[in-house]
Amino acid sequence: MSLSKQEMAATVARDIPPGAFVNLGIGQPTLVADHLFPDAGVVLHTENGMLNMGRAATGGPEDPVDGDLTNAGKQPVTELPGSSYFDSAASFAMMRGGHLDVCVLGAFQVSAAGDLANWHTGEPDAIPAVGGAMDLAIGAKSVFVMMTLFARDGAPKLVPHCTYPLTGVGCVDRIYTDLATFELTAAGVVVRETFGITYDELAGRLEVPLRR
Amino acid sequence: MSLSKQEMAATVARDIPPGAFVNLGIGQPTLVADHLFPDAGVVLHTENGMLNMGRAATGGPEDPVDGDLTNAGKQPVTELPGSSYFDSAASFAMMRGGHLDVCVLGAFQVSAAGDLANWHTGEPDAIPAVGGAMDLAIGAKSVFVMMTLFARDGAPKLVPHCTYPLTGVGCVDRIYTDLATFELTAAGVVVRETFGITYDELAGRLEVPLRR
Amino acid sequence: MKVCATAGEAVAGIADGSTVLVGGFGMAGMPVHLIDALIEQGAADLTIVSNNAGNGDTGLAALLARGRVRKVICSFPRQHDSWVFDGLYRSGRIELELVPQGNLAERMRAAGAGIGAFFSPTGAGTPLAEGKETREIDGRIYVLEYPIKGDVALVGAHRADRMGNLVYRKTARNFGPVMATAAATVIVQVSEVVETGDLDPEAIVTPSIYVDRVVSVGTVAG
Amino acid sequence: MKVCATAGEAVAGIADGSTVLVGGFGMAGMPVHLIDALIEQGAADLTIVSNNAGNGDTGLAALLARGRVRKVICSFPRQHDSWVFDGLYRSGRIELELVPQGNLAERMRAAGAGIGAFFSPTGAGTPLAEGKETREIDGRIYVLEYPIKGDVALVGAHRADRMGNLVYRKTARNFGPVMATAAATVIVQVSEVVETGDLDPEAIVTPSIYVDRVVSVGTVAG
Repeated sequence: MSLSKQEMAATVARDIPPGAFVNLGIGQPTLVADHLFPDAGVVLHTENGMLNMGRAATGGPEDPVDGDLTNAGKQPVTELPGSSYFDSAASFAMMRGGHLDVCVLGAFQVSAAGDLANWHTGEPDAIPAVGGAMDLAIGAKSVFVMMTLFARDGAPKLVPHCTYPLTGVGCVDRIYTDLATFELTAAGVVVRETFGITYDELAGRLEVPLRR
Repeated sequence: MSLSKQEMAATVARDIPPGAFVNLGIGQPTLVADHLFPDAGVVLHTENGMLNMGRAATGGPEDPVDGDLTNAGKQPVTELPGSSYFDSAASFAMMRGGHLDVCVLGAFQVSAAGDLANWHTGEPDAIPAVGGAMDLAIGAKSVFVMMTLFARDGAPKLVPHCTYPLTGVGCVDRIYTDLATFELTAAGVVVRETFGITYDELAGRLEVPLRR
Repeated sequence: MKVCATAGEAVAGIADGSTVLVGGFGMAGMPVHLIDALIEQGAADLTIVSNNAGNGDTGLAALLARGRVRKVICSFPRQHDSWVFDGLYRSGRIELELVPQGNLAERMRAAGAGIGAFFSPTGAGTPLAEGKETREIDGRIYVLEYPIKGDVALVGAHRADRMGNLVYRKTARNFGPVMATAAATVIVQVSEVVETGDLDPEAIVTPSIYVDRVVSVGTVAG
Repeated sequence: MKVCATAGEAVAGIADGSTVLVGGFGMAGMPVHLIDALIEQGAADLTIVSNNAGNGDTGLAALLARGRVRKVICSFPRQHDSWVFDGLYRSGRIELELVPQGNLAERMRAAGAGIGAFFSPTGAGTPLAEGKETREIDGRIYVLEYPIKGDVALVGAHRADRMGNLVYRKTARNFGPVMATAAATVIVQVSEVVETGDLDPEAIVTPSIYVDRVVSVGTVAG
């Protein structure tokens, strides 16, 4: 069986080392937070200026909604003991300086060489918006992408070369998809696990050379 | 009568606008603080990371010596209401970014074009040390130099071209000396005031063309 | 530093053609009272530098809707409620310079810190670096980025003292502190003005040297 | 992040040939216990990056006196009590890279912030810019400066919590926060380790992400 979004998130979470400092991108990657073990001491960074971000604020008495406390998706969140706040320049210095251990991002396409395209579909009438995507892509020690392996039209998202505008060059380390998990290495694209598909079927559906 | 050091300091203090943010360099410039009117609201910056620095700590009950609270000369000082602390990168960003209104520096030599030499006598066996001098020289909106006009050997310190290694190029705006106050303008060196010497005597002792 | 009685007094004198840095990430830290006052004040032909390009029909969006903004420099104009910007952009009535969020912050930081230009790895090899100078340093490609300096910054902070020292609140801090260093005139709305000495000197985020005008707008969002 | 029982445990593993960033401005913020432990630990052939080059016969000066430092990168080695450095320098037994204080801070900030290089106006036209690339930007001459990255930083702070968040005390803050961003391994001596949650999140100066090891040395100078 291919993985559900929650199962993909759990697969990512399993690979995040205890005590790691992690940024979870907007969208699907935020699901990873639900699968981290509280005891593992993983510290979440949000690029709008906070470390040790807590869970989403539901508006209940224990986690009231506070307009001054949001994540990068502008959703209300909570703070944990040991949280700290800092300004945007300091927050992006932290990312760009390589201090985050892992960031998890969504993607439109990833190339075999680890190029990432996740900010713009290239459609002429689209309003471009990049946010912190390019900073995240090049900043963390390990960049994990979490995406379905195929687009709705069936086109693979792991490609020989990205056709969408790039977010970063050679920056992706691992790709977590519904059908397989890949590691991008100097020696090529290594399939670490498959889900509901055989290695040979997978290799047949992708134009990228794979290794076991 | 030529001015004493305290009188020179008073002359400098008179030209510091109310509410100005000011850095007083190590040595003679620190005397300027004693001549600022408390009501003028001048805020002193010290480059080791503080704004609104208070007077020197004498060790009395009201101003105890605290090893964690010093000025750039490493002397114990005090804090005032409205003081703030910041790190060295932020402190020098404040200077380099042109946010200080005035800095007052000592000098070995100043050229007619405003070049400053105040960090190194150029002697071969001297141990070089620059500290924040070069940052101060180029950072403040107005750079005032406070020095005796002649060295102990009688050589003028306001010169056509500096012979000592430079601290900054074209950075000095005014020179306060025991014998005269000078303004360095695009049109040349303007004598604003003389003390115990006539303009003609002054012009005769300097190799720099002067204007009234 | 001047404590102003009204937001209108605080934004007085902003000239046509100004570059205005506007704090906030979404609505957190957004100086809404100052933006409303700027709409009232009338300055036009503005360049707005802000992380986003307005939400809904108020604040920045309202300023844009009145045709008072020539150009927006931002990282993320497209939001679910950015219809005002979207319409202006699609009809060619507003110019957009899209900047990765970290470069946006760092370029303002450079303006405030007197840095002439800097080599950033962010955006290298992407369309947002096209036409920019690049250089390989220690095996990595960097893009040369220049400072963004404001004529005016509009900042939302939490508390100010009477000298202009500022503290912020939670993630509403975001772009405020860096914008406060990067503009010739820095105008701040706060929830409360306290006496000088009432803020902890160790916890002041924006020192008084950066602040020109403060207006208290009562408690906004905490 | 590890809370160490002793300064010796905190400095364990520092390798010969390391570049060590050492906080402090004069004695304020100087991590004296960590330096003493480094003397004990034995690493040699070190490059020390610090504002000064040691005072009297203790701390950094003692490390220098034992011949364990190959090179000093600093802004102000010459002080009334810097006789140890002076002697080594005059006899050619130590290398000196003299850096204006603001460039020293900014070069470490660049290392921590992932900036490849930056154009600084400081030092332009002086002997300290000789041989460096310069560029005129908007009519001003700038010098290209490169990051200074440490293998290790030794920092003196005031309090840490158990996650490694730090606060400093008064002007003892100085180089500590920037050095904490600029080294691969950051080792901090504090007066006190408090429980996580006991430091105000708005007042934390060095967030936990930057800190690897902390040792409490009891109350030093306040």
